[in-house]
Amino acid sequence: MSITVRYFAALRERMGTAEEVIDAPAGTAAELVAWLVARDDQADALAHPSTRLIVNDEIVSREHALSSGDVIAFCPPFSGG
Amino acid sequence: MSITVRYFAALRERMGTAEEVIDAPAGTAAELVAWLVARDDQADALAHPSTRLIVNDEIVSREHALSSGDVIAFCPPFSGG
Amino acid sequence: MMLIRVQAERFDAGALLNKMSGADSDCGAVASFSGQVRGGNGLTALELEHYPGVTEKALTRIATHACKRWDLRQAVILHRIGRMEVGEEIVFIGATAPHRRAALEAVSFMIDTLKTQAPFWKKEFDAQGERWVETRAEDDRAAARWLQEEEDMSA
Amino acid sequence: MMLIRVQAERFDAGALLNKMSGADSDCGAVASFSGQVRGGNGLTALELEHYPGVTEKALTRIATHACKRWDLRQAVILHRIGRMEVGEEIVFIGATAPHRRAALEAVSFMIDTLKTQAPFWKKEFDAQGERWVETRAEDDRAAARWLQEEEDMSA
Repeated sequence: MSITVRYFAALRERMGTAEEVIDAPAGTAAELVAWLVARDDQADALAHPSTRLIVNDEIVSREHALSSGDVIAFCPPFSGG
Repeated sequence: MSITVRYFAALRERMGTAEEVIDAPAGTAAELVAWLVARDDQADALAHPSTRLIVNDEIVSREHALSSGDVIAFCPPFSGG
Repeated sequence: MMLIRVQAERFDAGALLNKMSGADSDCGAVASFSGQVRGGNGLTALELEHYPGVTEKALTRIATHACKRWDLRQAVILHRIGRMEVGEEIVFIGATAPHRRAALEAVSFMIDTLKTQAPFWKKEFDAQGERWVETRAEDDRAAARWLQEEEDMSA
Repeated sequence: MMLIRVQAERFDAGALLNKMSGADSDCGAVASFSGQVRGGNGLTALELEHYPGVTEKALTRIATHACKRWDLRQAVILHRIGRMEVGEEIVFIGATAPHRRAALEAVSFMIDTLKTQAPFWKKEFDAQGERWVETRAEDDRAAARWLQEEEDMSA
């Protein structure tokens, strides 16, 4: 299925891109992370517990089931204000 | 002894004056209040527990001993801000 | 830096805030509180009386206390006296600090303490006449809370 | 009334404060917090990244939450993005209310919650180079305190 993946801040720099559209197997957010890490070791930071997942603008858990067309963003801990 | 007495806000209006210099017998602030009430019934408000006493710019208790030349102020509860 | 002022003239809260913000680049946090004459229940004006000299001492004591308790760079207390119409400013409290918690708590502390420790008296005017404002029990509790916290900390 | 804005342009905190103060004569209390780039440890600039769209939603949720929890007339959250030099403003939080406690607590709540709930990221620049700012454990605790209080109230 087609998933748009976005990376922010330190994760954007680590992944070397702000956004990519990938064709990944159906599954949960955790399974997508495993798929990304298998593709590229650098992606291990996405698995870190402090990384927050936002799917279609809502914070979700790693058990969240993804659907084709979803936009998933990987976010380091927020540091605004 | 000579004491300057100041009245503020509602107490000023009740006593009909902002300041007077009186010749009162030596004693505590409480004794001065009794002397003022004996002189004029209106002064009973000075004896109310919510009335604060300031002598020479410092808040004092009713047991405070007055000296000639002191300035004593009778203050209703504060309501600034 | 402390700024304590009691004045009849109106003041510009925004200008005060900007002056505080610009004064010190070592300061990440600026907090402020301003109180103004609240309309809505038929109130037309306020009159503020105070005890000259004693008021300034009380405000200085409050700001000094705040500077001791929190790591502040600036503490500002400005209070008007005399007659004020609905919507006019009465009081401005401000604090700057390296960290936000200090600035926010110091501002709360200073306005709470001012209410019960500084010799100001408010008279309200409306169509029915005039009356002196009574202290609200809530204000006494707010001020007492800070003192209780200090006792707890030093216990 | 709620004002939520994310912008690259500088803003005038004092003008925002005065605009809030003037908007509603039914409001006795105006509280504000502003954060600015703190110098002093060799820091020369900040860069603020955010998640467009999601940030605005998060800030709206925070302000709406504050308006439900306290009796507010206005809630303002303004946050800058992009590059900022030392001394420049980063964020402005404001609240007006009939009573001071509501305005003061709502401002504290909004800045504490923003720190952990809005997708902003800060990068610091100094002579040594650049680095992403880590969340401080203290910030997590400050935000958690408000949620805990709500649970306690509803328990």
